[in-house]
Amino acid sequence: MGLLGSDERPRDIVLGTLDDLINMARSRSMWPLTFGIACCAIEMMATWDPKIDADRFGMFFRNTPRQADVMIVSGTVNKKLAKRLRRLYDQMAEPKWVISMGACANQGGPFRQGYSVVEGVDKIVPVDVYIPGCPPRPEALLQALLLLRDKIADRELRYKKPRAIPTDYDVLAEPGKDGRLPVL
Amino acid sequence: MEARMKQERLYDEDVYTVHPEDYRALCERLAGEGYDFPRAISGIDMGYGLRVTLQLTRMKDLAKVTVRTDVPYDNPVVPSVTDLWPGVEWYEREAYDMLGLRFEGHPDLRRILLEDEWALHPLLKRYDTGGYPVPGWEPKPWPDPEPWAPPPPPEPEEAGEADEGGEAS
Amino acid sequence: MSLLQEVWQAVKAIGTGMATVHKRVYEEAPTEFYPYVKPDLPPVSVQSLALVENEDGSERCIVCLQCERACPAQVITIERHRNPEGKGFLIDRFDIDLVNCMYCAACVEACPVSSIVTIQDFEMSTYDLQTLKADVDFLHEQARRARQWYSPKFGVEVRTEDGRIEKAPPEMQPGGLAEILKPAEEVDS
Amino acid sequence: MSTMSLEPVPGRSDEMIVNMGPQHPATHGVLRVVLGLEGERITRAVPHIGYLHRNHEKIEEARTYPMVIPYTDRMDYVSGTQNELPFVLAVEDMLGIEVPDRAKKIRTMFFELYRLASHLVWMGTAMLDLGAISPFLYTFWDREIILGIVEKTAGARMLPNYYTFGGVRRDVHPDFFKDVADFLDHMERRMVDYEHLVLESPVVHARTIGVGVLSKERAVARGVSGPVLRASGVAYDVRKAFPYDAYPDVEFEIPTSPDGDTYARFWVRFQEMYQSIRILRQLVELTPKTGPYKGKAPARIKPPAGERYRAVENSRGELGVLVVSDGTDKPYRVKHRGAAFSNLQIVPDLFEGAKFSDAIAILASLDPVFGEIDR
Repeated sequence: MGLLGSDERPRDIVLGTLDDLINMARSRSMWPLTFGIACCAIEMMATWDPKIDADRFGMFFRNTPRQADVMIVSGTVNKKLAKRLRRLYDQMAEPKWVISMGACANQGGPFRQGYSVVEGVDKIVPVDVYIPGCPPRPEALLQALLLLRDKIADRELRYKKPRAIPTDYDVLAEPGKDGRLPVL
Repeated sequence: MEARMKQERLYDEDVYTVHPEDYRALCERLAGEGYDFPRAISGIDMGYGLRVTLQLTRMKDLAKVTVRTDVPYDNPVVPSVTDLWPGVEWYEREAYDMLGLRFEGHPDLRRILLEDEWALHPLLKRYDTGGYPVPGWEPKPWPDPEPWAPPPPPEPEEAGEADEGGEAS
Repeated sequence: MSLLQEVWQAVKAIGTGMATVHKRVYEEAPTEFYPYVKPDLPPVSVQSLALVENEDGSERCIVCLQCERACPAQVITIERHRNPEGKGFLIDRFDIDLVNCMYCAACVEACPVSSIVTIQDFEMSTYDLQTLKADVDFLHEQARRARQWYSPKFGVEVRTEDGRIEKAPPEMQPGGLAEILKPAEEVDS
Repeated sequence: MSTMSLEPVPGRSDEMIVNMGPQHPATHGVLRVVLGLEGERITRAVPHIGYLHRNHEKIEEARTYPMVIPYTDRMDYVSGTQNELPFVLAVEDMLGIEVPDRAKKIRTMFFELYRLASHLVWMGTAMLDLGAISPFLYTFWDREIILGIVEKTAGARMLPNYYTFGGVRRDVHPDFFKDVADFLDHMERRMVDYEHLVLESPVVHARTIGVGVLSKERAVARGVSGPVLRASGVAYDVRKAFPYDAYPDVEFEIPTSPDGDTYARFWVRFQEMYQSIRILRQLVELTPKTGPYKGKAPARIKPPAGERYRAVENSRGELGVLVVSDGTDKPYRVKHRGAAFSNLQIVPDLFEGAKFSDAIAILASLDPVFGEIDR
């Protein structure tokens, strides 16, 4: 991720200030997509409950990917769901970010040896922040959202490169690891 | 039919093991006896063949019964009981999906959990957890005596004598 | 039902709902203001794993591989060699893949010397997954930073300000009720 | 019910095919239902599941018996330890492990706490589906209190891996009984509010009464269990029918409703919450404050060859497990009987003929959890 703030980038007074302003606005109004998958989805809902209250940071769930900035992948992604997940990501408007929540979304977690589980959601979509845990506490998700906020605020708009989108489509194309075996 | 059926008592359930040809007839009999609540149908890979386990409860007096039948790998066909208990519809589809058991007469027998394009039945013991074939896996020979054969009738007098003799010596 | 009745029903229902919601206005908000106020987690809470050293800095772990065998998610990798002087084993490699860990604490249950423990550090989110592939130094560092930890054999242990390791008071222990109730019974009898 | 593609049937050009899910704000997870619509009325409905298939049964065959317990947790993730119990009971039966009386009571307390937590989640999300937002905030607020009590003892909020063969893993926290008693006082006050907001709301009445009626015979034949079955008038509850743990020691009733509609399912869940509070009140008094929390279990769990089916009444119905052992330390086959899996089968029956907006209310009243349905 070369977009993270580094000391070497050239600073421009006018445009640089404008960048900072836009980034600040963006980082203060991250709207996640309502997309719950598994156990972590319940903890994701709990992050917006009165106790943790992520609304304090200007984050509200949007029901359609067109209006959302952040996708929180909260649970195990299997090969059947992977195509749908990818389509949702493609439907989101730029700029967009992905948080991988929990062990299953990170690398398959306890289910990674299974025949139908995708070993990590970063094989399908580019991930910005990873949260370990099974499931992570709501506070851990909030910490990840704040980490993402820092990342957005540090980004420089003029040097925006196309994001590296995984091209590992094997997961999406092949239904089974050896799906060509003869039917018994 | 009675000859090809083994009945035993396991914990609090009656367990019937039948020949696949008699499976449907026994299920019809049980439906007539008032077993109305289907709990589950489970497919089990026994190593020599596939086993179908149907579990039923009678709501009236809470009697529980289990019906088992074993079919060979090369012809895993079992008659469907969806018309007797509609609640087993998804369980039969699941058993087909996971083990390749084909239920004859099922209204809509297709994969339920995996996608239609999948070619493997992952719960078979010939595949490992990741869905790859286990090297060197061979089916076991069919058990002898056959699982549905009733045990030979005990001969109480001789058996009793033999036990006593064993204890004395 | 006449129109008037329907209107009255609607007004009554809205009124009841509003009154119920309004009652909550005067209740204390349960919000815990996380990044500014850190939550006080119970000492048995499983948020991360650590490898505790003894007070003198020597290794508590005896490298018996029990945790590796007990791990359901199979994320623990241990390599060891025989201690050339004295008996027992020494650690070559002790890795816990905290990415795939399911935080069930089965390893902690299995540990015979309470070396591997659960700690309450939940702030582990990262930009890079490789930082979560914990090796033995990482796990020691986790234990050094922790104020309290739990293992079934020794219960909750706390690190005092001068660096000593002590057993926590019974109010913090699971099953501490037996110890709390015991003096009262003795006084009674 | 035949396979339904997205093309309309020839000769029925007025039918519109709508694909609901798997990403849909009101489907409680990753359910996909293909609906055929004529205007607002549903003519056909075919549910598609499997978007959360995680190979539970295959992975559990490759794990030893104690290792399976944390995996079972992840099935019905809303109700935590309730999933561990059938597996633990089945293995205890096969090995003949004695469970101390106190351990049984602690298990039952956790079981009922999680039933309350699960029904609170149901209430919040069901009302969210019907368009009300504040019940969600209130129920999750109360759920946090339950999870706080659980975490103090069991070490995790949702999936604690707390039960073990012969009892529970560790003794309860000193504050446990006091916390539970305080929470029950709090919950009884809250239930009054919930009745105002949910059961007495005219919006809920209008959207649920007479909607999605399930007859008694249909419910039994479809293998439906739990609150959905009891709302159709069948008083079948595993806690009473095949008692386990401390349920023979406590008094409670099985609430049933003869109506079988969506409102009846809402109502039965409410009454179950009252019964859970009643059970917990008795157990706070009955449970010895100190004593053994774990029976004697062998160091290596190796059940003799054989099979055992055990079921419990979890928040959604009869959750069973068939454990087949071949005498080794790994189960030969673990087959889970999911309550929500069976309950979801009636979706085509209930959807056909209903209006599209009713479909959301019906689905909310079934309370599916996809970790258990897809396994």
